[in-house]
Amino acid sequence: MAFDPNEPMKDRITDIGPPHYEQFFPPVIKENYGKWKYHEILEPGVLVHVSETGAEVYTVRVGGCRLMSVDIIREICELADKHCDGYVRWTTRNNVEFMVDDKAKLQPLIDDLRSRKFDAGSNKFPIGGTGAGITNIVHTQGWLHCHTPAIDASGIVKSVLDELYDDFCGMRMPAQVRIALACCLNMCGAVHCSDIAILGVHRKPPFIEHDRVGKVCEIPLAIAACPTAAIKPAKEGDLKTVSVKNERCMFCGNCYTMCPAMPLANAEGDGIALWVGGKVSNARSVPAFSKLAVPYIPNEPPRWPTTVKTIKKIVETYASDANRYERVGEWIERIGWEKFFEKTELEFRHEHIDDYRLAMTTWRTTTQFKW
Amino acid sequence: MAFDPNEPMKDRITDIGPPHYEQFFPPVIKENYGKWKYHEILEPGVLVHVSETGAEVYTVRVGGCRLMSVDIIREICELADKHCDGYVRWTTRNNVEFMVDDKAKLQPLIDDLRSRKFDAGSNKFPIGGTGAGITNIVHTQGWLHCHTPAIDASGIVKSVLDELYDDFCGMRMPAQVRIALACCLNMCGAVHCSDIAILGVHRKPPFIEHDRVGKVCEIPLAIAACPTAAIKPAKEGDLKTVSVKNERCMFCGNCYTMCPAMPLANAEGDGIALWVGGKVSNARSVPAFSKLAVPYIPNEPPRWPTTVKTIKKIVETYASDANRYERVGEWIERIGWEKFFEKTELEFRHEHIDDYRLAMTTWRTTTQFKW
Amino acid sequence: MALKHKTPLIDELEKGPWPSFISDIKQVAERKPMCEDLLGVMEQSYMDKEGHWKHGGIVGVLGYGGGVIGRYCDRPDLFPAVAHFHTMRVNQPSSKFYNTDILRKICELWERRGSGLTNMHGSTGDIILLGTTTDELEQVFYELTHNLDMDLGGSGSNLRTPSCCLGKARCEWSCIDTQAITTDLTNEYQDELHRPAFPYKFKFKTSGCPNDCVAAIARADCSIIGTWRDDIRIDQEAVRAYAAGEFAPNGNAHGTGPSALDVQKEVCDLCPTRCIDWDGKNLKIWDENCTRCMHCINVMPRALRPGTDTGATILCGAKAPILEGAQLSSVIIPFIKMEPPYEEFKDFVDKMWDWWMENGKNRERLGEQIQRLGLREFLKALELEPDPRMINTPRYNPYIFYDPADVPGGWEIDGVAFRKRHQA
Amino acid sequence: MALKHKTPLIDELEKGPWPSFISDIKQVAERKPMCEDLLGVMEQSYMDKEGHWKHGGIVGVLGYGGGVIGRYCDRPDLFPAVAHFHTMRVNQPSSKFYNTDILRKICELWERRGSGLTNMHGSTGDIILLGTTTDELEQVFYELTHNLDMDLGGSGSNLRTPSCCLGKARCEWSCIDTQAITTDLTNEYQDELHRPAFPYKFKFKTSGCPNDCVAAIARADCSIIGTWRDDIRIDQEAVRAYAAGEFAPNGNAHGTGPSALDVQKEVCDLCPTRCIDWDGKNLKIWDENCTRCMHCINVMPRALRPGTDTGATILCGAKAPILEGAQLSSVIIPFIKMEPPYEEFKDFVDKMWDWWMENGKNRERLGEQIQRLGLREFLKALELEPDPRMINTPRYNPYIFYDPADVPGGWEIDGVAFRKRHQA
Ligand code: SRM
Ligand code: SRM
Ligand code: SRM
Ligand code: SRM
Ligand code: SF4
Ligand code: SF4
Ligand code: SF4
Ligand code: SF4
Ligand code: SF4
Ligand code: SF4
Ligand code: SF4
Ligand code: SF4
Repeated sequence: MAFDPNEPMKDRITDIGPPHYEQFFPPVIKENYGKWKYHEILEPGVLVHVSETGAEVYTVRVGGCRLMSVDIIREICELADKHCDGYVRWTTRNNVEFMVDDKAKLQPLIDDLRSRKFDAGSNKFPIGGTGAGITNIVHTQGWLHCHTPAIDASGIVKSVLDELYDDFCGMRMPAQVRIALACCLNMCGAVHCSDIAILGVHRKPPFIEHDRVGKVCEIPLAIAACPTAAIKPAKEGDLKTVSVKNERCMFCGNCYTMCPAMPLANAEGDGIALWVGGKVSNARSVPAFSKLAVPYIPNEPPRWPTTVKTIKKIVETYASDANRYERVGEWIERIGWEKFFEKTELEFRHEHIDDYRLAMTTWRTTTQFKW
Repeated sequence: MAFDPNEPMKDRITDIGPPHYEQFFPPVIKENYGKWKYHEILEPGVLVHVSETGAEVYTVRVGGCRLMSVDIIREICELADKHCDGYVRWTTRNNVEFMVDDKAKLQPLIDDLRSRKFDAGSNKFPIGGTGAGITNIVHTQGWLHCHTPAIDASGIVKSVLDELYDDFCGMRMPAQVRIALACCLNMCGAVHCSDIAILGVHRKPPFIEHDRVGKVCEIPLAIAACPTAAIKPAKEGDLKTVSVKNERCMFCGNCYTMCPAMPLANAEGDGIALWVGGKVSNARSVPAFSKLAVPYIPNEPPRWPTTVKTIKKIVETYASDANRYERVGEWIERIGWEKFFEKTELEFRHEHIDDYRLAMTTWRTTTQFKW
Repeated sequence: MALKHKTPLIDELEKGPWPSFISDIKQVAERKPMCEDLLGVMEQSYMDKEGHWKHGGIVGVLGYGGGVIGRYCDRPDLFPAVAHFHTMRVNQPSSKFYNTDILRKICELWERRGSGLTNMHGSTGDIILLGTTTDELEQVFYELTHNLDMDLGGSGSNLRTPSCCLGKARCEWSCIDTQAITTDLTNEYQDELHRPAFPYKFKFKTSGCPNDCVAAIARADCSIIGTWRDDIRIDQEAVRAYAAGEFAPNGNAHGTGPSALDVQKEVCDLCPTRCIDWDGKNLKIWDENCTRCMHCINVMPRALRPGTDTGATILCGAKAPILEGAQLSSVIIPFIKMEPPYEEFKDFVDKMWDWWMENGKNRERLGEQIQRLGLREFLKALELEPDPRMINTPRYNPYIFYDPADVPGGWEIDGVAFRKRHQA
Repeated sequence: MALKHKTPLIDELEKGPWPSFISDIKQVAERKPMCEDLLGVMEQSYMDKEGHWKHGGIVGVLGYGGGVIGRYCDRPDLFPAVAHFHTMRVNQPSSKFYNTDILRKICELWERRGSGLTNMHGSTGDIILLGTTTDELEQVFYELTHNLDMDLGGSGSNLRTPSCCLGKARCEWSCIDTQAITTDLTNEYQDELHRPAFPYKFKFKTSGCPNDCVAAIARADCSIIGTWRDDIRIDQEAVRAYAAGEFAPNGNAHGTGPSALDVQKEVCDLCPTRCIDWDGKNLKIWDENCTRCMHCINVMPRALRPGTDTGATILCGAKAPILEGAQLSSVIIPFIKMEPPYEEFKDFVDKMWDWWMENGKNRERLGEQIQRLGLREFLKALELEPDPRMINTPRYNPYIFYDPADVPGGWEIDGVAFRKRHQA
C-alpha cells in the first residue's frame, strides 16, 4: 500500500504518536526496569549498571556526529545486531549507546567499534563521553540547513572535538564539561546553560529590502518582533515598509525570523561569541546561565582556529585550576571573574557588561573583589 | 549683631560649610588620630581603643532618642563637661558616645549615666548598642513631622526598643542586629538594607481632588511620578485633572509627593510591613537588600503590640537558631526561606512573591528546597 | 567516484580523529545527487561565510500544523537537487531506545524518499529526517504511519515533542517513570502537538532526578523533575567501604579506580546545605535540611540512594532568549505524585494552558507571560497556594499590589471625611 | 504643670525602660507652646491613625535652594503654635564630634528661635532643627553663620550633606581619612550643596573600611569606601594568643571575655574565599584571593590589620526605591588613592556630574540613569576602562550592542552584492 495523491484522506492514519518505548528495550533493560542499584564507569565510555536482581548491563558509549547518514545508521545496526541482540540507543546529547548483558561480550564490541574508520581517516565510533570528561557537543543546523545562522554548526563542532578528542576519550577534567553550540540567538539547544557555549552572532543590523517588505512580511509582526523596539513603520515612496534605528539594534535576528526581507547575515559581521559557566544539573550548585567570555571571534572556516584555540585555553586553565567536582561555573564562582580573565588571558571588554533589562543585577555591589 | 530684615544681604555669610571637625576632638583622639591599634568591648556599651602610642580611650555608648530636646542635649553637655573634658559625639545610628582617656574616669561616668531617668520612669541614657547586640533603631519622622507617612516613627521605635531593651544592653545575639524604620516607601534611612526593617505602607490608591489638581499640581510631573504608569491625564467637566488606574497602583505615594491633591494616607489602609535579612557591611557576605517577611500589620497606636510581638518572635528565632557571626540574612540564606517561615510561624502569602521589574530573578529556578 | 562539486574547504573537515560528517555525507553522495549538491552548498557557505538557505516556507502534511520545516536553497541555479530541502520531524520513542528493525526501516524509507541524511536527534528530541522535496512529504507521512507505526513530532505554535532521560530503564536514581510519563503525555496531547492553537511553542521535558540529564529546567516550558520527600537511604557499610578505598568514588567518573574517598572533604564539605556529618564510622544526614541536590548520592552511588516516597517537582517557564531574555523554569508545584493516569498533573496542564491561551500575546512563551502578568496571577489561575519553595527570596522591592479585598473599604477613600480631618 | 492638650495615648509612650521622647518633649512643653501643640498633633495622629502635616511648601533662606523643609499643620485651628513648623538642616561637623560649647550655643539659639526640638541627627547626617516659623528662618541662618560658624546642609535637587564614619579618629581599621575627605568635599562643593542645579538629589558617604559603618553602599549616589591593595598584616603571636584564649574574640563583641578561639571554624571556615590556612601555629593568608571582607580582622583585631597600601573603592548609584526600585552602589573605581587635594577624585566627580546633568531626566537619580543608559555609557563618560571588578558576572543575555567601529564596514550591508550571492 502506498499514498495516493488523488485520495489523500484514504486510509489516513494520524495522531498515533511515537512507537511505544518498551518494545525497544533489550531484555536486560526490560527485566530490570526500576531495579537498578548502582553503576560504575569501567573505563572512559564504558559503564556497568548493576541491578538489585544481580543482573548487569554493560554500556559502551560512542561519540556520534548527530548528523548521520543512513549508511552510518546501518553500520550501527550491523554492530547492534552483531553484539547487542539488535538493540541500541541514543543519549540526550547525541551519543550512541551499545549495551550488552554479559561482560564477556564487552571486549569484542569495544574492539569492533575501535576498528572502524572512515576512509579519510577519522574514527567512526570514538568511545568516551562519560564521567569527568568532555562529552559530545550539542549543536544545531548551521549552514547545513537553517536560514538564520551566523555560523556553521557541524564544522565548528568537528574542529573543536578534534582538538578535545583526548578529553572525550578520557576523564581527567575536574567535573563533567558540557559544550554546546547554537548558530544564532534563537539558541536551539541548551547553550544558555552550558559549561562552554559557542554562539553564532551577527553584528550588522538587518538591511531592509523596501520593495519586498510589504509583499513578504506582515509589518506589525516584524515591528513586534524587536525586543528593543528599534523597528518602526515607514514609507519609501509609496511602499509601506519599516525602518530600523541602528543604535538600538543588538542583532538578535528576530525581525528576520518574522520578515525575510530583513536579512542580517554577513560575512564580515558574523562570527562567534563564547560563553562559560552555565550548568543544568541541580548537583551542589543551582542551574545557571552561561556568561559571556569572548564577545567576538571571526568566522574562520574551514577549521576555526581561533575559536578552537580559545576553547582549548579555557579548558586547560579550568583543568589545571579547578577542584574535583567543580563545574566550570562553580570554579569561576570560587576564584572570581577577575581571576578568570587573568588566568585565561582573555580580554575584558565593554561587551561583557550587561545592558539589557536585568543588567543592574549583574553589577558588583560590594567592595569584595580580588586584585 | 543680628539679622536685619530690611537689609538681608548685609554682612551676609554663606557657603562656609561645617565647622572643622578637628576642633571637636578630645585631646586623646587628636593625638592618636590614625594610630589606633585595636579595640575591645569591656562590657556592653563600653569600649576601649588602644593606640600604638599606648594611649587608651574608653567610650561609653548610650542609646539616644534621636528626637532630642535642648534639655536633654544640655544634660548631655553637663555629663560631658563633668566627665569628658567637654567632648561628646554621636554615632551614625544616633547613639551618643562619651569618651574618657583614663580607666579611672570610667565607672563614675557609667554610674552617673545609669542614675538618670525621666520623671515618668524611662532611662535617659541606657548603656549598650555594641557588638552582637541590638543597637539603636535608625528611623525617620513619622507623624511628628512629615507629610507622607503611613505610620508614626518615634512611637513605634520606642515600643519596639522597650521590648528589646535587654538586647540593647546585652550582646547575646549571634551577630549585630540592625533594625531600621521608615514611615513611607521613600525610605529615608537604610531600611532597604537592614537586618529587620519596619516600613510604613499605604494600601489604598490616592484619591484625587479634581478641583485642586489643576491648581496645586503640575500634572505632567504627577503623571511622570508613577512607576507603573497608572496615572493618566483626565478631564472632570472643565477641570484638567488626572485619573488613576487602581489595578496598577502599588501605593508608593510618589504621586502624592509631586501632587498634594492626591493623598493616600488612610487609617484603614495604612500600616506596617516587616522586612528581614538586609545588611550593609561587606563582612563575609556581600551587602544585601531586606526581603519581605510580613506584608501588613495594622497601625495599633499607642504601643503597636502586633508589630512588637512579631519582631520579638523573629529576633528570638534568630537568636536561638543562628550560628555565631551569622547576620539575620546569612542565617536565612543558610536555612532557606521555607525554614524561615516555618520557624518564625509567619504566613507566606502572595505578597511575598515579587511582581515588579526584576521579579523573575527572585523565582526559584532549581529543584533545591527543603521540606 | 568524483563528486560534482570541488570541495577543498570542507574536505579539511575529513581530517582529525573525531567522526567526520563530511566523510559520512560523501558515502551517500556517491549515489544521491541531493547529498552531492548539499556538499556543494556547504562548500559555497564556507567560501562566502554566509548560509545559503532561504527563509522557510510553509509546507506540511494535510491536517497537521507542524512536523515539517520548509527549506529552499537560495542558489537553486548552482544546486538544483537541494532546491527543496525540507525537514521532517519524527516523534522519537521515549528515551531513544531502538531495535535495528525500526532503524533499518527508517533508513530504507529515507534513502528512497529523502536525502538519506538525518539528525539523530534534534535538540528537542525528534528524529530529524533532513531534506526532501515537497511532493515526498505526504508519501513519507503515509509510510511512517502505515508501515513504521511512527508519527510526526511538533513544530510551529503547538506542543513540541516531549522528551526525557532514560530514567528507570537504566538509571538507579530515577524517582519517576520518565518514559511512561513522556509517552502518556505525548499520546494524550496529540491534538495539541499536531494542530497549532497556542500563542507559541510549548515544551515538556522529564528528568528522573535533579541531575536533570535531559536539561529540562533549561529547555522546557514545563519541566518535570523527579524527586523524593523522605530520607536518603544509607548503607553505612558501603560508606565505610568508600572511605576505605574499596570502591571507586563517583562511580569512577574521575577514572581513579577504587581509592580512598575523603568523605568529609568530598561529600560533607560539598553538600550545599552542610547537612551531612561523618564521624569516620557513620554517616548522618539531617534530611530536614537536605535540598536533594544529588551530590552525595552521585559521589557514593553504592552507599546512598534517593528515598522511596518519590514524585516530581514541576517547574515552568524555561526558554531561549528570544524575546524577553532566556529563562530557567521556576518551581510551581514543589511535589506531586506522578502515577498513571496522571490526573492531577493533567488537570494542572489544562489550567495552565487555559490561562496561557486566554492571556497570551502572539509569540509569547509561557515564561514570558508569567513575567508579564506575575507569578501570583499564574498561581491564581492554577488554584495553587503560594509557597516559599517557589521563590529564592521574597520580594525586596516594596511595590506591593495589596488585594483590595483585604483592606477595609477596599480602594475607596471618603474624601469628604478626609478633608474634615485634614484641611487642605 | 498641666499641658494644653490631654494626651492619654502618647502618654503610654512614657512607660518602659527605653528613653521616652514624649517625656523629653514634655520637659520643654512646659515652657514652649510649640511643643505643647506638637504633643497635641501627635495625640491627634494617634487617635486618627493619620498624620497631620500638610504637603511641604517651599520656604528657605535667600540665595540658598535647600536646607529648609517647609512644613504646615493641617489643623492650625486646633494647634496654632505649630501652624508653621519648618525644619532647618544644619551641616554637622564630619563624624559628629562636638564640644559642649557649640552644643550649648545650638541649644540656646534653637530654644530662642525654634521649637527647642532637634534630631541628633537626620538620616543624611545633618543636625535637624525641628520646627520653626517662616520669619525665623533668616534669623537663624544669620546667627548660625555669624555666631556659630555653622552653615545649612542640603535638601532639594542638589548635593546633600556628605557624611562619614569616624574612621581614623577612633578606629584602627580606617584606610582613608574619612573626616578630611568629607570636610574637603563639603567645602569644595558648597555651590552644588546650596544651589540646586542637579536633576535630583546627590549624596556622598565615606566609610573608612569595608565594614561600612556609615552605610555608604546603601545610601549614597557616590560611596567612598576605604580599602587596601597589599597584604593583611599579621601578628602571628597574637593569633596564637587568640587560639590559646588569652584575648576575647571579635573584640569581645559576644561578651565571652578571653576565651579560646577556634581559628579554623570561626575564622578560616567563614572566610568567603577560604584563603586562610591555620595549622595551629601560624596563620597563612593567600592575599591574592582575599576580597578584603574584614571578617578575619574583625574577629582578631589584635592580630590582624589591613595592609598599608591604602586607598578607596568608589561605588556609585545607591538609592531608595522611588522610582525604579532600590539600588546598592556598584563598583566604578576599584582603587583610588585618596590623598589631599583629591584631584583625581574630583576630576572623576566633575565628569560624573557632567554626564548626569547632561543626560538626566527630572528626578532621575544617578543610579537610575546608569540603569537607563547603561554602565558602559557611564564608564565612557568617565573615561574609565571596563574592569571585571565592576561586575558580579559578565552578561548572560546575548543582546550585545556591538560597536560598529569594530565591524568591517560598520552597520552597512551591501544589499545588491548580497542578493547577487543569495537569491530572494
Ligand atoms: C545517558 C544520559 C541520559 C540519557 O537519557 O541519555 C546520562 C546518564 C547518566 N548521567 Fe547524566 N546523562 C546524560 C546527560 C546529562 C545532562 C544533560 C546534558 O548534558 O545535556 C546533564 C546535565 C548537565 C549539566 O548540568 O549541564 C547530566 C548531569 C548528570 C550529573 C550531574 C553532574 C554535576 O555534577 O553537575 C550526574 C551525576 C554525576 O555525574 O556525578 C549524572 C549522572 C549520570 C549517570 C551516572 C546516571 C546513572 O546512574 O546511570 C549516567 C551515566 C553518566 C556518565 O555518562 O558519566 N548526570 N547528565 C545522558 C548522556 C549524555 C551524553 O551522551 O553525554
Ligand atoms: C560608632 C560606629 C561608627 C560611627 O562613625 O559612628 C561604629 C563603630 C564600630 N564599628 Fe561599626 N560602627 C557603627 C555603625 C556601623 C554600621 C552602620 C549601621 O548600622 O547603620 C555598620 C553596617 C551595618 C550592616 O551591615 O548592616 C557597621 C558594621 C560593622 C561591622 C560589620 C559587622 C558584620 O559582621 O556585618 C563591624 C565588625 C564587627 O563588629 O565585628 C564593625 C565594627 C565597628 C568597631 C568595632 C570598629 C572599631 O574598631 O572601632 C566599632 C565599634 C563596634 C561596636 O559598636 O560594637 N562595624 N557598623 C557606628 C555605631 C553605630 C551605633 O551607634 O550602633
Ligand atoms: C532542528 C532544531 C535544531 C537542531 O538542529 O536540533 C531547531 C531548528 C530551528 N529552530 Fe529551534 N530548533 C530545535 C530545538 C530548539 C530548542 C531546544 C529544545 O527544544 O530543547 C530551543 C531552545 C528551547 C526553547 O524552546 O526555548 C529552540 C529555540 C528556538 C527559537 C527561540 C524560541 C524562544 O522562545 O526563544 C526559535 C525562534 C522562533 O521560534 O521563532 C527557533 C526556531 C527554529 C527554526 C524553526 C528557525 C526559525 O527561525 O524558524 C529552526 C529550523 C532549522 C532548520 O531549518 O532545520 N528555535 N529550538 C531543533 C528541533 C529538533 C527537534 O524537533 O528535535
Ligand atoms: C529628615 C529626613 C528623615 C529623617 O528623619 O532623618 C528625610 C526627610 C524627608 N525625605 Fe528623605 N529624609 C532624610 C534622609 C533620606 C535618606 C537617607 C540618607 O540620606 O542617607 C534617604 C534614602 C537614601 C536616598 O537618598 O535614596 C531618603 C530618601 C528620600 C526619598 C526617596 C528618594 C529616592 O530616590 O528613592 C524622598 C522622596 C523624594 O525625594 O521625592 C525623600 C523625601 C523626603 C521629604 C523631603 C519628604 C518629601 O516627600 O518631600 C522628607 C521631609 C520630612 C520632614 O518633613 O521632615 N527622601 N531620605 C532625612 C534627612 C535628614 C538629614 O538631612 O540629615
Ligand atoms: S540556532 Fe538559529 S540558526 Fe541554528 S538551527 Fe536554531 S534557529 Fe537555526
Ligand atoms: S536584529 Fe533584533 S534588535 Fe535588531 S532590529 Fe531586528 S529584531 Fe530589532
Ligand atoms: S520615610 Fe517617608 S514619611 Fe518618613 S520622613 Fe521619609 S519621606 Fe517622610
Ligand atoms: S501611589 Fe504610586 S503607583 Fe499609585 S498612582 Fe501614585 S505613583 Fe502610581
Ligand atoms: S536525570 Fe537522574 S534519573 Fe535521569 S538519567 Fe540522569 S541521573 Fe538518571
Ligand atoms: S543530596 Fe545534596 S543536599 Fe542532600 S545531603 Fe546529599 S549533598 Fe547534601
Ligand atoms: S567603617 Fe571601618 S574604619 Fe569606619 S568605623 Fe567602621 S570599622 Fe572603622
Ligand atoms: S579579609 Fe575576608 S576574604 Fe580576606 S582573608 Fe580575611 S576573611 Fe578572608
